[in-house]
Amino acid sequence: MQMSSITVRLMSFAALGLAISVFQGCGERTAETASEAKIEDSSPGLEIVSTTGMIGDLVRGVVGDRGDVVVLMGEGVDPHLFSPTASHVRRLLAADVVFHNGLMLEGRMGTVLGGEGGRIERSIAVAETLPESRLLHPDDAGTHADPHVWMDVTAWSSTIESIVRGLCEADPEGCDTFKANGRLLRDELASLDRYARSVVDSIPQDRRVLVTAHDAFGYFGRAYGVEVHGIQGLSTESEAGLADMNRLVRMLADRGIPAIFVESSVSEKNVLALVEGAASLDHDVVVGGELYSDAMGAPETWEGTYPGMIDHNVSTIGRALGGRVPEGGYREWRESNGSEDAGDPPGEAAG
Amino acid sequence: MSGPILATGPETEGLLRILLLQDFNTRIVVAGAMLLGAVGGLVGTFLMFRRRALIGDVLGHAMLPGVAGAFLLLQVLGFERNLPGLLTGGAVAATLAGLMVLGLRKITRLGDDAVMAIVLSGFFGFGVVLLSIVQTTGGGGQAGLEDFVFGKTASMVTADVVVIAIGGLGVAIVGSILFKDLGLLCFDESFSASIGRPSGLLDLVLLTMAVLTALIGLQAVGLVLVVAVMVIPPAAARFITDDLRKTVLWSSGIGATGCWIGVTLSAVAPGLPAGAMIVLSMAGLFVVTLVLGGRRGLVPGWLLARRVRRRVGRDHLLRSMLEHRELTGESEVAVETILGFRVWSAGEVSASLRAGRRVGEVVEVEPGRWRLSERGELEAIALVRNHRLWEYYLLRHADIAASHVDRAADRIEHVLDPVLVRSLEVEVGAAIGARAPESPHPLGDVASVEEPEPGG
Amino acid sequence: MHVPPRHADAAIGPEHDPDAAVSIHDMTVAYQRRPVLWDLDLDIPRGVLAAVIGPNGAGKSTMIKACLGLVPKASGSVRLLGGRPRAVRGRIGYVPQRESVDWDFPVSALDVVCMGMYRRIGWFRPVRRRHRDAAMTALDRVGLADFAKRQISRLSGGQQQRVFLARALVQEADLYFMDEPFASVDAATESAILEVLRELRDGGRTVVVVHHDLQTAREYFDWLVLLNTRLVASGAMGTTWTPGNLRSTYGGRLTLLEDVGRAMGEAGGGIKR
Amino acid sequence: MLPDWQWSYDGWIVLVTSLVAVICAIPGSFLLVRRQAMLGDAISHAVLPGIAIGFLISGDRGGGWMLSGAIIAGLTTTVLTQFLRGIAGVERGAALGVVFSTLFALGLLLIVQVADSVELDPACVLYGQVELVPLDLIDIGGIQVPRVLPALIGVLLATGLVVGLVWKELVVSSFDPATAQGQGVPTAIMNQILMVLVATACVVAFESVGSILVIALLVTPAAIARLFTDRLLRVVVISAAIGIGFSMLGHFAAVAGPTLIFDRQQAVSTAGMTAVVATIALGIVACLPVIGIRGRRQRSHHYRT
Repeated sequence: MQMSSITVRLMSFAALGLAISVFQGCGERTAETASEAKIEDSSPGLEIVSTTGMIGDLVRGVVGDRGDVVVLMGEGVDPHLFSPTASHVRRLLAADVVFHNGLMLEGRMGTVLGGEGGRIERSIAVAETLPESRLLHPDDAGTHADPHVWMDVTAWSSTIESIVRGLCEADPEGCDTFKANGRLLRDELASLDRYARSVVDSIPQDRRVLVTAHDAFGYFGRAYGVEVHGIQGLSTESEAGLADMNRLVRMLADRGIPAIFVESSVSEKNVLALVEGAASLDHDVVVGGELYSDAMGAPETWEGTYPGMIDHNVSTIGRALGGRVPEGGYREWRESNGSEDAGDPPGEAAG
Repeated sequence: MSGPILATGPETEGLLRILLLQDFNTRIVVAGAMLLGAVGGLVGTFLMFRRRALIGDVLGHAMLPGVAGAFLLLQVLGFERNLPGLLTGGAVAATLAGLMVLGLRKITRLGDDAVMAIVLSGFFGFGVVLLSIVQTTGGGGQAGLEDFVFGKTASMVTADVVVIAIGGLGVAIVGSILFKDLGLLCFDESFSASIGRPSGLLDLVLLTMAVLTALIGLQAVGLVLVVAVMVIPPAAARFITDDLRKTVLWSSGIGATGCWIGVTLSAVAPGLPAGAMIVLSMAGLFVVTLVLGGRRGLVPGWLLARRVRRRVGRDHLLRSMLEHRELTGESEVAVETILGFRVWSAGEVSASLRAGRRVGEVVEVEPGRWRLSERGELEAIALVRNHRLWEYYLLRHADIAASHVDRAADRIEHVLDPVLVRSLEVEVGAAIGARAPESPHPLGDVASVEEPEPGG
Repeated sequence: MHVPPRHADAAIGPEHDPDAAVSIHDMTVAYQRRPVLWDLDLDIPRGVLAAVIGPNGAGKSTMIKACLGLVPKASGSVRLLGGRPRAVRGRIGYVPQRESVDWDFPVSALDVVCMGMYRRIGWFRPVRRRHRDAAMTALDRVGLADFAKRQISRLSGGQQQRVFLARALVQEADLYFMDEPFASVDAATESAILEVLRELRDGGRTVVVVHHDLQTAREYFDWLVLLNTRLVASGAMGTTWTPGNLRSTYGGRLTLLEDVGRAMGEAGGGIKR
Repeated sequence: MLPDWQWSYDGWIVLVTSLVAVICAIPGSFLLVRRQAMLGDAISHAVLPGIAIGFLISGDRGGGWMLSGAIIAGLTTTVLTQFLRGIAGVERGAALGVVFSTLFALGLLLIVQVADSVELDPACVLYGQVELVPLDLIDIGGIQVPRVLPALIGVLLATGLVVGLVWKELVVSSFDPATAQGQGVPTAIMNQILMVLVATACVVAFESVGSILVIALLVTPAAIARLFTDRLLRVVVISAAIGIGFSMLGHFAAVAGPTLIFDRQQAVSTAGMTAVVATIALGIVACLPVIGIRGRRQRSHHYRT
């Protein structure tokens, strides 16, 4: 099962020349893998560090074989709660370029990486390079944008530009390669974006409601036209009120919403409480599946990549809410109709 | 997201809905939280009397290494993350921490607080170490592991309530079976040991009860709420009663009530997290008992002090005026003269005079001149008589901690046999209502055979 | 029985005797709602060694604490050395009951004694050699010179009491209040303490001691305050130490005590023992 | 054995944790002998409303408002606890528990009300991370030093100065308040001075290196020192020294431990490891008399005649 999924992934990324780096990057022992790669790799290569897996995936795609990418947060780590150890910081210090999300996603580490007195030579907060208009400001909190930008594939794809720029500064010789890789990657993500749209469009209009454990799907909702309800707020200390729970339960029943979702990084209990509550109103809600919100899936699986994560989320949501989703998800969809319109990514205008 | 706190028009219907528990989730949360509040109040009372009120905090923090360790173990053994496994790990770690507290307490001279702080920091630190391993060994299920064991109050499910009910019942049964033994341990450890009660074993039982409470509580409502539920109700109950049994009952009651109020408030308007509202409600009840509590409350204490002050002032006034009349034969007396009778301030005197006028015991004949009313005179005579009888009684007949008698409030007839009172009267020579005793004030001299040196 | 009348109110009035070391007028002190001291009126002259004697619960410690302003008074006033207690605080020495401090506190006997000189040393200034020398002298006077460096929990109860006494000595106060200094101490400590108290008295200072032992009171002290919730008698030992006064203080028949206790309980008086 | 040791990185970490150890030794020793050891942990929870209000005032996650808010919240904890103990006679631990859990709940409520859509919790905005300290530098006189260094040195100097000046008054107020008052020492004010020191030291240290390290270095070194000496001044000095030792050992164990034990080149949390080292050390010291090795002083000195 795992073998076949790797094979499929290798196939789908072969055209982009990413296969080897992705495979290595997802390795469990990131440091060791990196040193092994150095031995294999004859060229000096860039030492690149990214904080989250979502960024790391993009960077790998852009850098190709001109450098090694180490992802600090491994896979499945909640970036809000990640606390770097001395080894992580040593890697940051040794890196030629550091990519991080910014917008306070990485907490303290983000402050240090973005700070003025930082010892990191070149660090780029990819999400912060997006124009203000692309960012989501929940409430009217003003300066504080929602950091979960990767949920909007188009917006996320726009960050590739800053990655290319950063890599070009660090390695001017490879700049052409990076630009070419970046274009290919954007095409790929554009196709992923179209898949997501087609899946959401296939969901009946009145069912396009996404109820999840916490408020991480704001960008997803805005990008694909889905109404989003998080049971608890963004902050890890945050907690739902009973009134909020009761309101959500009644909404589920009143609007006949068939499924709600658990998240990999948040306890599933508040979702189960909603299911029980809805059942008491004679409305059967099922748990539509587990979504990846702040962290990608297990390493060396399809869900452990950015496209795989989005595919998993979109397909899970689509299936549970009654949309049309191909058996094999994005990969099957892409086989059939993905490649022909790859030249016209919708994100171009905004980037 | 966060709505306004204030309820608007249609919410009134909502309040009724909440009070009548019409929503399933409200029912579940109310039931679970109230059970937990009652159990926490029970266990917390013993912990407080054992001076280990904060052990819940220690146990809660100590669960972290257990949870992280269990996660790593499950991963190595190839299992998925599962709640029972993690909780078992947490329970084991918390028990170890509790044992370490008891052990360090036994073999060092460090205080309970120091031992708890040390164990807490060590275990929590170890948890952080394990987490930093977890976050680098990867695995999809690790995210939010710290919070995973910490439930959120508003998202309680039926299974939680069942767990709380079973666990709580266990704790309550153990608590009531060993009630007197635990009470004795808390009250007087050495006596408890001297009659063969194994202190170590009882401490262990108490620890187990605390671990169990922390476990079911953490799962359902989170760390800080568990600490609060084990600390605030007993502290509040202490203001109400001095009796251990009543303290336990009050504490459980306050715990349950606080939880109910908190849950209800949380259901009234959006954006009010249930756990925080419960803690704040219990804190509110705590403040109420702190201010109004019967035994040690601030206001009763203050009122009591004021009442005693006033009564002492009234006694002094009536007695002084009576004595003045006895000495001089004049029934009217000027305020200045009253002031000279004893050490009191003009404010105290005029306050006492005003209070006396209000109840008709003294009459202001003209500005600045007062006399006793008929009723005041009777009161004064009765007062003096009562004082004297009491004092005489204590002097002659009782080696009693006399501080337990309040000669002004406790009418001697209410307490003593009429025959005895009669004989006392004969001895003192004061007949009821006949006349004032000769010298009401220096009552100490009643029994002095020899005149003490007039001071200085 | 004839009771000699004494019109104390008229005689004393609101004025305090400025020459008395302790002058208490009309003092009533209440814990909760029960007054534990009733209308106390007494003077203790300067330069005496005074004992405050009475049964348990008679309010002896309360009297001292109220004099020092440590517990609030319901009525009455106190003058110490002719001044308000707060104003003359620096001239008052207080030896609390041994249980009132944490003996596990990491200080040595010498440190504790030095605490008696902090007022003299003043703010922001360290304890100097001459202060330590004075403290050593005081420790020597109570026979503890060899134990100066010992942590206080490693002293016996009697020795701890003597440390407190040494601290009182270095205070060089004019008036001392001591709460049960003879409680559960060994014979050696008792005579050592007594000797120091007498030296203080001979030096013109006034010492007021809460004492519980009737057998030694007469021999040790030269002034007597008999207390049982209300003042029974106060005066020079020779004239005050009478069977009548003692009986008045300690009451007569114990059986009646139980009667009253039971009766008060039934009447809702809430006697607690 | 330590392939990765870099003085420009690990050196700063050890220096800063050592500094925190010394800062913690002074108030920590007083907390220990005053039997208020749980205060550090309580303050770490109780700062939440301070942070929320600081955010509400400034609308900004960084900067002084949150720090001031946290210090005020910490101070509120100590003041309210003393009020409950003093005026209302609530048991020490219970009073602390009531206050800090209430403040924490208040903080939760405030966060949900004012800032639910913002990542705002102590882990992100208040608590520093010792591993990150050497990454955040400022230039002082041409030398690049960690940003937290000046603040920590300032707190150390201030704490040392205040405690040095009123040492004897603090000691007598802690030991015997009645005598202190008789000696003209205002015990209430001395207590408040001590509590201001504790709250400031805790919050500044939280901000620099995180809460676990502070909670561990506040009490455990002082407790070990207390087992070896009977003099308060020595408790302070020894606990500072022990704390520095733990800082070094803790970071070394965090970096090299996994390599030595598991042959795994991945460091673990320095703060967590320091706390573990400290508690293990205390456990060993506590067990010395039990297994027959006697410390300089024995435990049971209470003998009565």
